[in-house]
Amino acid sequence: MSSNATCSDMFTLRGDLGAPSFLPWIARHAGRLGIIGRVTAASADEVSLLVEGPPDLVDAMELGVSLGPIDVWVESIKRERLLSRP
Amino acid sequence: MALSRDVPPQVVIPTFVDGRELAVWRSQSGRIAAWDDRCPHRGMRLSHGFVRGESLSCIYHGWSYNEAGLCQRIPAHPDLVPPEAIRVPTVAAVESDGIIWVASEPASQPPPTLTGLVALRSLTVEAPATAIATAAGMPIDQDGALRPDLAGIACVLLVQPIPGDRTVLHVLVASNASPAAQAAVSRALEDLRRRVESERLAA
Amino acid sequence: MTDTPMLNEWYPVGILTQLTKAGRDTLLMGEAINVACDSLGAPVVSAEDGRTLPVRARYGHVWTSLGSPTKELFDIPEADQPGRRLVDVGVVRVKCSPLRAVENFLDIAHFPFVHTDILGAEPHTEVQRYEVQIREEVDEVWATKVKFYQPQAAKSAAGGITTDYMYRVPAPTVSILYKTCPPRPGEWDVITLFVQPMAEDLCQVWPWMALFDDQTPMTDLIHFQQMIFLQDRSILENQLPRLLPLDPGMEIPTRADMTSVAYRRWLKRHGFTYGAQLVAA
Amino acid sequence: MILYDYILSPDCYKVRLLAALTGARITLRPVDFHPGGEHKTAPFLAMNPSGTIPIFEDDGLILTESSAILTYLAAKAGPAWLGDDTPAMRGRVAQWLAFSQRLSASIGKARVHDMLNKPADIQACRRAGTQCLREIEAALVEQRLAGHAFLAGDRPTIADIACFPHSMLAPDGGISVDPYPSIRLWTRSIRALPGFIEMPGIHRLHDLKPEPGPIPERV
Repeated sequence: MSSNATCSDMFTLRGDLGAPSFLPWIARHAGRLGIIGRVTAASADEVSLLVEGPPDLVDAMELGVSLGPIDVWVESIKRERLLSRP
Repeated sequence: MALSRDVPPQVVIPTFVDGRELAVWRSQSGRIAAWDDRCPHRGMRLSHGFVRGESLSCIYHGWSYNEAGLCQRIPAHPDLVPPEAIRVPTVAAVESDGIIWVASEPASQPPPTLTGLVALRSLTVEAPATAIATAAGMPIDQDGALRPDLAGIACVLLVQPIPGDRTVLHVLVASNASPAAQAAVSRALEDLRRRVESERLAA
Repeated sequence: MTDTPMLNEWYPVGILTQLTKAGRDTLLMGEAINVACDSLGAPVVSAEDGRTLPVRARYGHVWTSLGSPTKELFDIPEADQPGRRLVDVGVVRVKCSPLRAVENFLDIAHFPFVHTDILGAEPHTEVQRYEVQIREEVDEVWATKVKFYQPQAAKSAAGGITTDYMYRVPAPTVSILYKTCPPRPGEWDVITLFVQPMAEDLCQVWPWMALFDDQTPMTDLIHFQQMIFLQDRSILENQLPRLLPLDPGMEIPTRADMTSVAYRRWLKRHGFTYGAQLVAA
Repeated sequence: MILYDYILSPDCYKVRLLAALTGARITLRPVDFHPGGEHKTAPFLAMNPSGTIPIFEDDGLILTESSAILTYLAAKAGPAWLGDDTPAMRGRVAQWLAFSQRLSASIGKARVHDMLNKPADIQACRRAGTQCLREIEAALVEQRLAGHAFLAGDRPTIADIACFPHSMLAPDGGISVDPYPSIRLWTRSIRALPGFIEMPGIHRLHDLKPEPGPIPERV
């Protein structure tokens, strides 16, 4: 794996996601990882999230989001690779 | 908050500024840095870490950070170049006249000048600064210092309050004091501490 | 804080072979209890207010609960497998959250730095991708296909080897490690961490093992495991915050922390929050 | 030379450490101190009626006090560790060997209380332990003024080995070592000695090893 590799993944989160804390939390966590994490659609039980960055950090984003803030329960995350740059 | 001589290259120490826990360390080339004493990965105290070259590494998983606090290496993911976003919050640290000073807020003025003095030792007293000032029979001056004569030598005691109603005294003595005179000051400090602490126990 | 889901769980509170009639006073989730045996040697656990608590005698230890357990004590089938040596490692008290003690046990990335030249060594620090799941049918956290380079996996090993691990969390303060078993390819050595929560930030750890090893004297086995655990103790007592954060907003978990994150998710789902911190701080 | 040894005992570790530093070959016999209490069983009491470890055996000689074992082992395997033979040095080394008993009785006791649930007056142990650390710190300040990095002089001796383990393990018994900058530098000097070995709770200095490069060849 080259150190400059990046990828763009679409995360589809399902669960109990309606708490207002969640979307700012996502933005903050992406910021802490230095990657792009843009919410493209959000409802109380589904959030779509475009994540772009080095693959290891995209993995880290998935892990962080799977736990999330205490008033949110993420039941599942579906990941779809949109783009992969070596 | 510490004597330069007590933080030689590759040493990291824990301390406090305004109640905030800090790790202060010196790189191999001699640079001083002061950070939050907590690894952003899983919260381990960085003051338990180790210094290699110009980086401080956490003892738990070896995440290492350069002198600006930016993460350089995550050993579990050796191929990953850590983003600049992964960093340890830092505070300003400067060194002058053998003393390391830190400021959690941007300092409004430079540290006081302490020329003609040499750093002797730091010691922790289980009492607030006011109790020490009372025992020394003088107020703390605008530099945050007590200036008593101990064992017949003019001394400067820089006062660092730390949590738990404790105080660290960073002690300087006249630079022409002989090693024997400095040892006598060190013993006089032990005596001062005993007096302050026993008065507190009695009260 | 009363934490009903965790009150109803089983906890280790003593070694079966070391019970006395006078008993030993200890703490379980802040409540004073006494762990003793009756005239026939059967374990008896009583609370301060005089009530007798449910007990189980299993895996070398006495297990009890302050509440009404809805589940039987978890199963370790290997415990009854012929040929295994069962090792009571002894108790170690740690000033940390009981949940942090379990989480640390699930972590391999610290081996090169905390268990240097034993369980890991630089430059072999990479954590390969592994699999983590919550097994719904048994309601347990499992991490499988975990591999890590070990410099001294066995006394006979001349050089390092890559060791296979599996981790299992069957109860909020219990972790079971399955590890490649050098004398018996195809079998797994079982090394457990049974944790007694005394307070939210204080626990007692009772490691226990079921090994295929006819060679090593029992005391060496005990010392090895005590050595490993005591290398971890200074880490556990110096993590901030003291309680285990269930919101990772002040941490940066990476793929190497998958088991930790799965464990925290599982705790969150069940409301197992004794020793946990609910918000990021 | 046989050492009846417990991996978590600082007093046993002193002997292992000196053996490692001097290159002496000793045979370790692990004792099930905890949880088994083997040191209190008849065969061990026959060797050491006081029921403590370490026990050291060499050619019919049995020694049971760690300071005595250090003295014997140094005399046999590394006389430089006894210090030079001036009366002052001999006195200083003996002083710290005796002092180390106070560390065992305070910090050592606090540690087994907090770690292994052994009974103790924990507040009294912690107070006495803090007092011991303050005395070591003050002594090291004066040693530094004389240009010496070690307790008894300008080179390490068994005085350092006798006082080093408990000084590092004090946090195990709830006694902070943060307030002692001279102790910090002194323990670093010991950990940097060639041949140094660690014990649980005393980590090696990872900073002595350079940052590793990539793994040369991957299998």
